Amino acid sequence: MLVGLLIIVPLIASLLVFFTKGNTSRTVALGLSVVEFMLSLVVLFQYKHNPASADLALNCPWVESLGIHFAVSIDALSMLMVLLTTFLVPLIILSSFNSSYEKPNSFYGLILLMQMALLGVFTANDGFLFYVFWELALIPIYFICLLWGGENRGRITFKFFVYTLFGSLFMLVGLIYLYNHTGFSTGIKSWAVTDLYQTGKSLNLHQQSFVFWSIFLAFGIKMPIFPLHTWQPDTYVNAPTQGTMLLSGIMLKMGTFGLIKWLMPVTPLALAEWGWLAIALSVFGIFYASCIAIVQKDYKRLIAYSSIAHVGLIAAGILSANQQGIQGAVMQMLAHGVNVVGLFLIADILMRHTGTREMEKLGGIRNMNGNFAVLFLIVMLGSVALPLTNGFVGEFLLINGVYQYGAWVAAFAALTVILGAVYMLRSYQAIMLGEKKDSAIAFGSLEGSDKWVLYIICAAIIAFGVYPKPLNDLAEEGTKAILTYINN
Amino acid sequence: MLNGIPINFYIMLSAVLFIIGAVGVMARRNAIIIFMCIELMLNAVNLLLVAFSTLHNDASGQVFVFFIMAVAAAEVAVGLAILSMVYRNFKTIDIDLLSRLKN
Amino acid sequence: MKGLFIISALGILAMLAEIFKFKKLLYPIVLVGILAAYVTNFMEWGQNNMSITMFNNMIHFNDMSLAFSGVILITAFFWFILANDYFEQDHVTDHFALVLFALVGALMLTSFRNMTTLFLGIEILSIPMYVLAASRKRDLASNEAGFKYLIMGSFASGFLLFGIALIYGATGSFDLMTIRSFISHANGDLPSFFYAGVLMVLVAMLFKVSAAPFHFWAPDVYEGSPTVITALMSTIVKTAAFAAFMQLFIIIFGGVSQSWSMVLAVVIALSLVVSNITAVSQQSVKRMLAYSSISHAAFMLMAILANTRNFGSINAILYYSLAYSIGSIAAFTVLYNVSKAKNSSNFEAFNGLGKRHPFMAACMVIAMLSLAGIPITAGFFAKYFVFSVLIGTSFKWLIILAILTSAVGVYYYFKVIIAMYFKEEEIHEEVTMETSHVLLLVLTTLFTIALGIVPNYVIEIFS
Amino acid sequence: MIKLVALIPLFPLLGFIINGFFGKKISKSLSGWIASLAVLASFVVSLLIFMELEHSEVKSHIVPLFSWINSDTLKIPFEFLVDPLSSWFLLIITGIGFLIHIYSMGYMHDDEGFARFFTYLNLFVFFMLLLVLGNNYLIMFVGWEGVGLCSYLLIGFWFKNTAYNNAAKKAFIMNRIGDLGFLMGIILIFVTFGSISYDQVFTIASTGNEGTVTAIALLLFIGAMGKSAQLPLYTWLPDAMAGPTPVSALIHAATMVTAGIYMIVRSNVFYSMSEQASHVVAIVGVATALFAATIGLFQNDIKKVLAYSTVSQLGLMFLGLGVGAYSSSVFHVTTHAFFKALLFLGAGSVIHAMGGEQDMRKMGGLWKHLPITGKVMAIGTLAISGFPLLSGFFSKDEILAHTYEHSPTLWFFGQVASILTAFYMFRLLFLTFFGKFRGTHEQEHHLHESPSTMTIPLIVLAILSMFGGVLGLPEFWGTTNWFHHHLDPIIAHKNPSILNHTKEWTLMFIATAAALATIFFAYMVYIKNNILPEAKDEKLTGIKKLIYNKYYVDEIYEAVIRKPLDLLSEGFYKFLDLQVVDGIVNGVGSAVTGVSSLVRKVQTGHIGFYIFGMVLGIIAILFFTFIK
Amino acid sequence: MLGYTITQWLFGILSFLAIMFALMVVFTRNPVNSVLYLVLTFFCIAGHYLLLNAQFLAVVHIVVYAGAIMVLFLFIIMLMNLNADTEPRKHIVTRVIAGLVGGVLLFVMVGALKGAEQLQLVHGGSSQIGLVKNLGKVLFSEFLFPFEIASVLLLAALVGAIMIGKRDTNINSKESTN
Repeated sequence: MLVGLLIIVPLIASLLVFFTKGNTSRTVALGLSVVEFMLSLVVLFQYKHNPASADLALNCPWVESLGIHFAVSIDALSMLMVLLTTFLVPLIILSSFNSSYEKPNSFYGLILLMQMALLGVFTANDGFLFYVFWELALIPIYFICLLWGGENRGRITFKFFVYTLFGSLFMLVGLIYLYNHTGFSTGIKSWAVTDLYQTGKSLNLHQQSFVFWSIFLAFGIKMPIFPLHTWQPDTYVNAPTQGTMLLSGIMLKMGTFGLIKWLMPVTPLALAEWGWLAIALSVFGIFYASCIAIVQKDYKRLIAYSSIAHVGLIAAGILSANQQGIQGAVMQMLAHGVNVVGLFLIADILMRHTGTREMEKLGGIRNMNGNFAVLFLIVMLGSVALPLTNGFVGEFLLINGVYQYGAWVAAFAALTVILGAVYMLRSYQAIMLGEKKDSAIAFGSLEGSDKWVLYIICAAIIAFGVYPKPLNDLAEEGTKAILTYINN
Repeated sequence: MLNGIPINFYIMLSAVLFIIGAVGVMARRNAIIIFMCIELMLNAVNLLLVAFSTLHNDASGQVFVFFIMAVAAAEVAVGLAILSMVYRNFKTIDIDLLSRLKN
Repeated sequence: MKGLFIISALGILAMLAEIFKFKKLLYPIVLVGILAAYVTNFMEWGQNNMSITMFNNMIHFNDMSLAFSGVILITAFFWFILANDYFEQDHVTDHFALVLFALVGALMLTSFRNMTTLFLGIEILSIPMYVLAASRKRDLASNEAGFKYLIMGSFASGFLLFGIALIYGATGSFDLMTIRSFISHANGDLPSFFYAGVLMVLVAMLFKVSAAPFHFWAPDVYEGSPTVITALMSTIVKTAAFAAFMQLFIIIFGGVSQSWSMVLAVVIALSLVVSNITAVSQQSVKRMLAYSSISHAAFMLMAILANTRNFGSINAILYYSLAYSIGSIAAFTVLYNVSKAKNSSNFEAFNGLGKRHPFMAACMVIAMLSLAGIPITAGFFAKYFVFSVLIGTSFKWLIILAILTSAVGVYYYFKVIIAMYFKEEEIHEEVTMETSHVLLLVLTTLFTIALGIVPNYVIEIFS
Repeated sequence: MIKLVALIPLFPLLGFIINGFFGKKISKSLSGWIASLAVLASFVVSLLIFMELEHSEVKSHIVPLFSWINSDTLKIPFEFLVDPLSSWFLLIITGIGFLIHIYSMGYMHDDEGFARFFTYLNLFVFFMLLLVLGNNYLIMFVGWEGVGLCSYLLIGFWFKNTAYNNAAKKAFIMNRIGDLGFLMGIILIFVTFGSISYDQVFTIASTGNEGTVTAIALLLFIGAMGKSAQLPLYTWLPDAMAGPTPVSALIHAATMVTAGIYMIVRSNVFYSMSEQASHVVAIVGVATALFAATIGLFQNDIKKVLAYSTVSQLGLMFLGLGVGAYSSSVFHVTTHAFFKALLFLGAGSVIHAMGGEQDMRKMGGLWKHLPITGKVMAIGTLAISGFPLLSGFFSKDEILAHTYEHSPTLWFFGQVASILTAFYMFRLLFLTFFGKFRGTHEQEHHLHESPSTMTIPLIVLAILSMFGGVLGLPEFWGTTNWFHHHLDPIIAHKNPSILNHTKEWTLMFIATAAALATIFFAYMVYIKNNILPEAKDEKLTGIKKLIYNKYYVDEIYEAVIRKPLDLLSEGFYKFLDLQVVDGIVNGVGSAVTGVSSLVRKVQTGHIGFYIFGMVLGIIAILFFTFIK
Repeated sequence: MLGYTITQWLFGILSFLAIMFALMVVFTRNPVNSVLYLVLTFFCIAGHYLLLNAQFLAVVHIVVYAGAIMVLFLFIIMLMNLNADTEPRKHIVTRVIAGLVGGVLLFVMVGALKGAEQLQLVHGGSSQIGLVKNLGKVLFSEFLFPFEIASVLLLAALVGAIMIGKRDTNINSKESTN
């Protein structure tokens, strides 16, 4: 029941927020999202206490005749993703306190609606439900980007929408195909995830390949991996900061999460047959996006490309299908979620304080605000996966996992260690260091909410870098569970 | 009274009439003539139905022809009404000039 | 069965209203009448033996036809609310009568059991539609629309009749059940002109549901007709046509599907491509909706193509037509009000609607999402059912094509959304809406979402 | 006490936290003292632990802290290892670290970033301690990257200067290149042995096949090359002199750069197993030693000379490692830490006095102005040059002796590097302290000896540089080499000396003679003949120019790596991404629109055409059904 | 006569005439002539009906088509004053193509409609089905429902025709494009 509450609360919150006005909207939204975070902590507590608790699973028939159930549950993996979501959403809301948006009620309502959909995606145990939530997550973010985005938002958000929708329709076909093959022995068709696993395995290579690619396409676009990524930088740059945070911090994880839960265990044969290609794309994407990030001039776009690089490594880790790879991917998903929100907030702060994100025009901000420089530095270090920051654990495990798939692949993938440092340090230097440029002169001290968000993020970066055990244990457990499905 | 004509002949005859009607619809510009060609097509069908009716010694074919006639009459009534209205507004019933709605 | 009679009576009543001077009362009477028809329709549910003996199996209301009648009646009810102020003009009683007569035809198409009733049903449905399309007498577009519809409709009727004649020739009967048993007894030993007949009937039906390459009339007629009539065409007429199509080709000609399924597949593919591609460059929302209706027709045809025996296809079509009708009504309601205020049905007319009239814009968004097939709207499940029945067949490539074209489809649906929320209005014209229309929008939007959340009640009808 | 080893990194961490959060709010001296005392506390604990270990029977103690990363079979606890090697390094780090902290209080006194400086220094000490204390490779890696970060922060300490920032960035990135090798090495260790904890890995190391072990050793060595500035990853170190001088002393001379040595000594099991890897280490070492020494000959920046000298000395240490003289290398690390820290700090004192001037061409005759500094610098120079009985003499000699044992050729090159070292170091000494003052009048007026916070550490270090050699007196003198015995427990394969005493004596003699001759030569050149380096860089020609410009290695990197990478990136972005990939996506979009505007033309509006289309459709249907 | 029965002769002649007249309908430029040719075609078809023993239907056919519908056509043509050869013709290419398409359609249809060779007209003179009595029985029993519902059709057509034909009472009523 708890898990049902987890999904319902943001929905109710979103409806409530729709009926507020002005600044109350954001306060209410923040309050409710914090409540949701508390709730997720309760869930965590419950999970730690008794993972098999009935509170953590909900399964009621939805469309009985089609075997569709509203089946959601918390396992280790979804617990982590839920925590990530509920942790980030209040931060994202808080980070918006210094921007004034028109129609704040709609804005925050949509964010909370999005949260609901995301939580649904992460907890769904029914293929159909997963798909529905998956698509549902697209709509609020589309409107967030369309209504509050930058200049070219019409065209760009549209491209984003069509691109991702296009992918997910293929996923739908793949899922339906699986569903149609369920109940081979019993005659009862089912959307339950375990049934889909079994069905997937019973298919021959040809069929599995069909399923694999049709589903992979959706995830590949969402993450995104090379060469399906071109919607992403434009969208990130044009979306309002909070939208970008949602997109990169959480929504991106839908793809990687989907890969782990909804693809890997389903098509083992196809994975063996085609995994190399998917990994090759992911790994090439790391190098490719890192290189591109190096030559970016707009800081937000740079982060966007860095995100592609990160997610390439995550995907490669997942596809290498071993404990370290997947666990690393999970850890990196959490870390990346937190870090990238921090980075985009920084981009937003820069924009707000200096009016530009062009790195050529920025410079020397450290002279004006050392505090900000330190916070920025910490977030950046998290992003380049320095040890004792949260990024490191995941990255180490990921490279380890990929290494077990192929040493040279790993070596190539690990170029991100170097290239990541190159573009991150370059941008940090360009923005913060050196003599102060004109744009930096007006850079005063940070507003309270920005500061707090950054504090929290930095605290998280360091805390979970030094002591990742709580998350890591969950990730390990979740990975083991998935691997038993994959290997059986 | 008149045995010995293969049904094929009737089928072919009505097919030919039907196609002549269709060609008329395609080839003419005068809406009334097009209408008449459609009537011709319907009559081709009528003929075929009657032939089959006799073939099967089944009256329902002929009854069906009644309904076609009724419908044809109704269609003509409505059609000519619309046509005259079009003529009123466009001052022509040349179908090639009735092409403002396009693309 | 009784519903059919009630509607016929209502039609005649409407006709007489002018003579007996109760014009003012007519509107409520009609609404109540439609509800009554719906209720009686509903009450007949489950009694499968109605009227077989009474009418020599000319017409037969079983659960399936009742379900489709239900869809048609619900849509009709909504439509009458939409058409509320359309009827404030001249010839109100005539309009009422014509629409009601068309409804009679539509109901017949859900329940015919004989080629005669099929033919009559189609004509009873079509002839009032020809008139209604042309009903703005001094509007050249309306004239042209009515005229085109008439000519092409009659032409298609010719093919229908030729097909029926050939089938009659081969089987010796107009009775569908007889034909069906004839087919199953023949074991494939049928004269080739029988197949030609089937194909000609197919062509005629494809024309009625406006599938490429028999779709040419649809965009022109939709655009030229008065908006409310276009709404009628794209909902009730389409549903009825599909009910007929489905009965013919799943139930009757399902036995000879090998003769028509490939043809149908190609037609579907062509329709998907042509409609979606063409819709992209439309400037008029109305015309865009016309092309979109072609693509929806293609989707419903896919369900027919799948031709599954376990009611999967029928469910899919039923659900699809309901979802599509409701969504269309909502879209047309907004379009009607916008174009009334702005005197244009182009995309530009929608500019800035998101700011000016958020409620209307929101409803339009839901409608567009539904038409685009995005969860959790009704349109999504509609597409889902189609995919799920088709995926078991050898026509999987059609699904891929459908996805590709759906992505294109999103483009033009979202053009409306982008116009409403992203573009600025150039000249401000106050868009006002009657209370009844607000109510209608609320109803249809809720209905759309409810259908998307709990589709059970519709799709489990035949399980 | 050993159980409390966690205190050692904890003190600097606390210092870091206090200074980090409150540095701006408290007075400069307070923050300086907090930082220094934190390191002192660590030093005291280290010393106590060292003593305890010395008297303990068991030479290796694992102190678990908490479980860090667990992934199925990969279990990485956060635990510390106290053994002779780590305890020795603890002493060096905290000891020299403390002295440098004290020195910095004087040196950085006027800097506005005073507290920040100590924050970074403490953080550095913390990471450096983690590096040597960790009981598995990943904790070493943590420290490894951590010190890299601190190095980055401290090189770019004066962040307004773009050149400094570039140097910092370069240091970080070059280190990262090495780190990547290290990381891959760690992973290969895990994949091969199923663990990365030293105790577990080393006990089963012999089960690994030689190819794998070689790969591991080489990957680790790549890491060492980056951190310890070996060819070809050395260029960052001279640039790193951009940082404040105490930083150069602590990080870029005494401690961090020796992390590579520590790592290889720690992993000596692998290197002992792999002949090839050892060869590579030795060759890279000697090449670096020689290469850097030649560059050092012509540098005019006082710190750059020291930097190249550091690179060269590190090369020498790697040579020692490559020939299996692990403890000798550690010994040299120790003595090098003494005298190089001394030299850097002395140089710092000079720079301090000169008001920031680093160019030796503008110095000279400082001996009388800076008496203490001059003297300690002289001691340091003698020590590094291998002047008999000073610390450098013993440690360098050990390495060279072992090298000779291994390969006389390598020994020769090592010896040459050593001679060059003596030459440029004395060049430095003579140019700086002797002759006439060549700076501006204002500078001359300003010259003064540094405050006692700076001179005291110098004196302490000078003493250590003089007498540090007693730790490892050569055994053929009949004394015990304490150092060897101390490190014995951690060396897997000891190779006892096969040289006879005569040979050892000969080698020692050659070394001494060469050093003295070189010193004399330098004296002749710079004091007697008073030959000064060209005042203008442009006037250099030929080889000199080549060497002065560091063999254009930076330029080569620029041309071979950076430019192509930038070009590739631009190509990826401008062409592949925007044109091809996105072009395809957008192309599909515009293709649809384009096709659409074509297709819509089909809808001509003519009924005749429509009917025509329908009939064609019917014909097609009938044709394909019945005729074909 | 040449081995053909009278029926066959009659069939041949009637068919020939029907086709000829039908072609004339299409090819005559003057609409009035077209109408008249169509009436002739209808007479030929009525002849066929007689041959097929559908006497009643033949009569009805003449009455309805020739007597009513065609008169209506003529009436409209006269009303619009189209009694001339001035109708603009489609482009010659269009017409040729139309003819060709017709030919192809015929070819395809012939291909499609084969398979009836084995079926012979089984009943001839003895058949009573075409008589009024018989047809009436069928119409009012079996086809009662369509018969009744056809009244709806006719009503609809009636209402529609009236509505279209009627002049608007208020000419200046709002007229918009919806």
